[in-house]
Amino acid sequence: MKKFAQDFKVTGNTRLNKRHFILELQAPVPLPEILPGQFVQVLVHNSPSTFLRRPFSIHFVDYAKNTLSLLVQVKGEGSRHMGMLNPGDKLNLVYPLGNSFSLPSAGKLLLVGGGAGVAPLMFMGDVLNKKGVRPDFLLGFRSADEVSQVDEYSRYGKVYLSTDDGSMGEKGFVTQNPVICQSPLPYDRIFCCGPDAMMHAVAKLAAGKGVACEVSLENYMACGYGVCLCCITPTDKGNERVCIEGPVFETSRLQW
Amino acid sequence: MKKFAQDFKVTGNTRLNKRHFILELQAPVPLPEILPGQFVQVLVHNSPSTFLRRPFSIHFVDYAKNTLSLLVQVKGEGSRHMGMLNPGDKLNLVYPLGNSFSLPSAGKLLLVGGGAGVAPLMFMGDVLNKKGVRPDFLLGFRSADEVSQVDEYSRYGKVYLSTDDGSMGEKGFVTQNPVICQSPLPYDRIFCCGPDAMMHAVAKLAAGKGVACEVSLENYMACGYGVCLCCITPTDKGNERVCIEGPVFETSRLQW
Amino acid sequence: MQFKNPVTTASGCFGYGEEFKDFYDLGLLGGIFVKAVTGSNRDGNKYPRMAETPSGMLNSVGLQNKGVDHFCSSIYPRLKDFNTQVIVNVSGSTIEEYVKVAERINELEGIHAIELNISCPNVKEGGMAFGVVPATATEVTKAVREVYKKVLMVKLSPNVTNISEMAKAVADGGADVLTLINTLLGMAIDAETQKPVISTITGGLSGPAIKPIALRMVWQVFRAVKLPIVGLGGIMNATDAIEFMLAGASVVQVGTANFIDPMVCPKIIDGINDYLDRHNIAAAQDIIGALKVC
Amino acid sequence: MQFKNPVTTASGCFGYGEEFKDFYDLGLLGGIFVKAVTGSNRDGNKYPRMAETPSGMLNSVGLQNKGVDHFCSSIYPRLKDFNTQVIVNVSGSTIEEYVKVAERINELEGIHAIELNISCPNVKEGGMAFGVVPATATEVTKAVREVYKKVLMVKLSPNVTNISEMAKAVADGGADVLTLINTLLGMAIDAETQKPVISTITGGLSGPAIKPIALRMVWQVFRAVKLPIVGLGGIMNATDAIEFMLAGASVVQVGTANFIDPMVCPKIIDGINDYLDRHNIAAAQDIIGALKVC
Ligand SMILES: Cc1cc2nc3c(=O)[nH]c(=O)nc-3n(C[C@H](O)[C@H](O)[C@H](O)COP(=O)(O)OP(=O)(O)OC[C@H]3O[C@@H](n4cnc5c(N)ncnc54)[C@H](O)[C@@H]3O)c2cc1C
Ligand SMILES: Cc1cc2nc3c(=O)[nH]c(=O)nc-3n(C[C@H](O)[C@H](O)[C@H](O)COP(=O)(O)OP(=O)(O)OC[C@H]3O[C@@H](n4cnc5c(N)ncnc54)[C@H](O)[C@@H]3O)c2cc1C
Ligand SMILES: Cc1cc2nc3c(=O)[nH]c(=O)nc-3n(C[C@H](O)[C@H](O)[C@H](O)COP(=O)(O)O)c2cc1C
Ligand SMILES: Cc1cc2nc3c(=O)[nH]c(=O)nc-3n(C[C@H](O)[C@H](O)[C@H](O)COP(=O)(O)O)c2cc1C
Ligand code: FES
Ligand code: FES
Repeated sequence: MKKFAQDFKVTGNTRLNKRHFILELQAPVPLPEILPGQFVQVLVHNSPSTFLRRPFSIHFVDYAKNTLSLLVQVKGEGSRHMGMLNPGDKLNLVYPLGNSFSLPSAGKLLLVGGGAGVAPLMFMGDVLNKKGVRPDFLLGFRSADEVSQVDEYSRYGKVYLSTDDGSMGEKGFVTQNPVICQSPLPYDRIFCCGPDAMMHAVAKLAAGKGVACEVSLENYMACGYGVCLCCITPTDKGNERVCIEGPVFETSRLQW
Repeated sequence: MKKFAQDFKVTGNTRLNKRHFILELQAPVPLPEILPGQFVQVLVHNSPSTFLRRPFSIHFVDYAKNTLSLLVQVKGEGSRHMGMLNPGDKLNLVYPLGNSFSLPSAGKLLLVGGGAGVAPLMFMGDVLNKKGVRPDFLLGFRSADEVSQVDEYSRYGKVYLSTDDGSMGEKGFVTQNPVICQSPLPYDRIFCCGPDAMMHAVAKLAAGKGVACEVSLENYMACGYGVCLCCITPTDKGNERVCIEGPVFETSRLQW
Repeated sequence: MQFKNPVTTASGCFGYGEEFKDFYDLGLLGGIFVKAVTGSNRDGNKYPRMAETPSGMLNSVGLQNKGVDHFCSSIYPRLKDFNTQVIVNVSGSTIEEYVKVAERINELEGIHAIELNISCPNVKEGGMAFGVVPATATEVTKAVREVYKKVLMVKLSPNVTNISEMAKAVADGGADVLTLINTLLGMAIDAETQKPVISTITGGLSGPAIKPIALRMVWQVFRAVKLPIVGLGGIMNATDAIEFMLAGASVVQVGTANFIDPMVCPKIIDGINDYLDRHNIAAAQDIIGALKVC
Repeated sequence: MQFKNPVTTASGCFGYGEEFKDFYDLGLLGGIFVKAVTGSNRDGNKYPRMAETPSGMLNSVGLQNKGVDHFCSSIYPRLKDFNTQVIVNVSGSTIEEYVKVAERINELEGIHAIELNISCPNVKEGGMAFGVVPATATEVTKAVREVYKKVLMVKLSPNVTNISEMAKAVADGGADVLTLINTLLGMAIDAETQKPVISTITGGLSGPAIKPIALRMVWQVFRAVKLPIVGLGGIMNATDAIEFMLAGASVVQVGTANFIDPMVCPKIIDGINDYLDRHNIAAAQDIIGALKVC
């Protein structure tokens, strides 16, 4: 699959809440086909303390506007700088990177996301809808003030909410949400992206109930395109590269 | 003399021509007394390739507006970034640094500047005027399109111009300008700031005609406040620090 | 051995080249130094394997590769028709392992040179141990020289008191070309968790941070030993590459920079040509060791 | 010997302290390591003496100072009442010179320690030569130990294959404290003029670029030798300082960072206190060598 390193133009920077914002980025040439679960490597110019690129999942693709969006959580220097970008600014991306979620054209699917890990699920919902599948979403947030975009997700499927403090939706971790606690679990496949602990918990729960599960890992990356071997995770085939063989893995294959 | 490291606010960025611009910077607290010939050390944030501060002469001080100005020539990354600053942006300065030109309260004085080296002469003219002295200016530029601020200098004294290509004023180096070629030279003291070659030529000419001469050196600096010993120049007292004992030196003392 | 231009890619920073086909035509490159190959399969070190540092990074990959048999049977066939020089980075833990790998690579018609990696700081036994003691460096070079009939490059470790002495040691062992430098041994700590950032605690420092050290070593070795030098360490652009050539490198390698900009090598090739034009210099080789020191 | 806090300033990056009085009260500092003092006047190296590098700088000052007599008669009287520890960095080209300087400084009541600089890369004879060979390092330390009765610190060069071995060598010579690291030998070239940037061609690399190497060396020496360590190399902020302490440094020095921000030392002192509060740690010394390696 051909990959590109190009200057995108910032066409929008929308703050969702204190720690999260969405960057809309317009490509300089028509976008190639992009798959849900793929990511980009962002070059954070103008930041003396960010030497390497920063990986971010593709949150949404709008081929008509020729844009892709990133949902970014402010963590350190790199994400902080990205948050200060204004429409018209340039941002260099290497893309599209990684494999993708599997894309069933039938079946009952549950998309589970937590925090900034919800990022790839919007695009996933869109693509599934286009294939004629309406998934359910189970989204976890810290608290009500971080819950956002529920309306947008609702367009693609039914949304279940959890918050750590119970200020909106169910209280507690996503794995405590009734929708995922049902037995038998009425889903054919779970797709999960979020903090490591959450992905482990969901994977375990799914395995216990005999439901297939895919997770999108967020290992530290140097290159993002398979040449440095820094991002590996142990699988049934030995150490595999999260940036090439992943970021999406069938949890049954992982030894984490 | 007390020194400060403070965030200034950009209140103006005026382009003079392709390679030069003037930054007006407002201090966060009332400015201390500043002397002509002194300089600041600028921290160029947001530039991954500028690690050290960049020294710039103080071009003008407006105590009423609580601002100081820098006249900057674009050379590399640091000056390029400074040129992109907008009103409201912050710029961290260490100031006021270095000694100053001598400030005679009488006599016929000639202020000679070339290129960005004219920078400190505007402030010098202002301070001399306040002491009741109207100096003459001899300013050298590459060509007519780099000649600027002649009206401003004219407020403080008579202005003689040279351009390398003769497109305005006299053709050739400042040392070929009739005003400085007179014999005997009707000045009590010459103050010079500009490219190394120009300062050498002016110093030699002045020495030949028995006129005292001060130059402002632009050596490479790491600290700017006397502690690294990187900026030295050999003088009659051994290696002296250009950032503390200078940047202004009586040419008779220099062994350059 | 001919390189069509002096810009090549550093081992461990370009995989086996294939991933970069997605970005540009590999035929543009002077050469490709592929990832380390060892006697048998190695899983490499545990995750996390990298840390970002000021103008650089630490890595501790630990020579992950599937071994020389797999290289010859499965990887070589995909590389052999690349329209550029492919050089194999040969690693090991014992002299026997180096020799075994070199012997096997010697059989591969399309490979005209190996780069003996006696400088990897990220494996417990072997690796760097061979590259910091002159006598052992001579010994391993000699042993490989006996079985390897084509161009033998040896990649030196910068983690030494006297780089010229090491260069002489491998020259004595029969090296044809010297590559310098490999990574400097460094460490990163996460102050919040109070733990090392990478699993092996220490790792190899690369990137622009090390460029001044690499340049100095290239210059020292250029004056001490009369062998061609492949220079690297922190090259990010054409100016950096030219500096290494002025210091004495005949060819340069670009490593970490490939992670920041996958298009960096073609850009460096263009930039060197611009520089030569601008300075009226006929060919890149005219600037090798041309530093004006007076 | 007591420091009121672990933040001190590195030799050659803080003059004799006086210039910083224009910025803040020197009494805030844990200590000040003043510029190198040699046996007699030295003009130092020719201009240019510095080059900017990625996240760092090269310097080649070459121990410019007016000699120990001038230090004792003219500088010491101005330093002796600073409300902080003042440590003199003692340099030389011969063992005799080191001994002579140490003897003179020993007489100064207000100075409780010297730092023996056997690691300056910027002078032809002496300096680093003493710091890269274990036997000579032991010898010079021993000689100074005989005449110097207070706290003897020895500052090590990072330009060695085995830093622990050097640390042991000076410990054997009688050092009380180890300072590490001095600068790494580097080089900068101006591609346009094709000349070296600094007059001595090579110079000493400092700043954040070298932090990973410095941290690694502190950690290695902490485990190898049971002497207190003064750690430095690229410390720019409180987090960096804490990393050095976790790796094993009892005290840190801040060098190049003083050029970027003259207020950096007070900020680091505050930052360390914030960190200790936030992590519920009673005192800075509780994090010395507390790196969690499991
Ligand atoms: C394939 C992939 C997809 C990702 N998608 C998204 C996304 O859609 N939205 C989003 O907000 N974040 C995403 N991340 C995480 C994102 O890359 C990091 O948050 C970002 O790199 C931090 O950069 P920084 O400069 O802001 O912080 P830094 O200063 O680099 O680090 C701040 C903190 O974040 C941690 N951190 C740094 N890099 C990573 C990383 N790669 N993974 C996890 N933690 C890290 C550090 O340990 C540190 O504690 C993704 C990561 C990967 C590998
Ligand atoms: C006391 C003093 C006062 C100065 N006043 C002014 C002023 O009023 N206006 C102005 O435009 N410039 C002035 N300079 C020069 C200015 O500091 C440099 O042009 C600037 O630091 C270049 O930074 P850069 O990042 O743009 O370029 P860099 O990328 O650092 O360098 C670009 C080119 O400029 C040269 N250069 C870098 N630093 C210096 C320096 N300190 N002196 C001379 N050449 C240098 C380099 O060799 C290189 O060729 C002054 C310098 C000193 C020491
Ligand atoms: C992730 C990574 C992996 C590396 N793997 C190898 C290797 O397998 N063999 C080798 O000789 N050098 C290896 N190196 C060292 C590089 O080839 C190179 O010597 C070093 O990174 C300095 O160059 P640079 O600053 O341009 O990256 C590796 C470097 C990195 C960053
Ligand atoms: C300009 C300059 C001058 C220095 N002079 C000395 C010196 O006289 N004696 C000494 O032991 N170290 C000297 N050093 C080395 C520093 O003390 C310190 O070891 C080194 O810079 C690494 O620390 P840093 O990265 O915090 O600067 C000097 C460093 C610089 C940058
Ligand atoms: S990040 Fe380099 S191989 Fe995955
Ligand atoms: S620039 Fe540091 S002493 Fe002058």
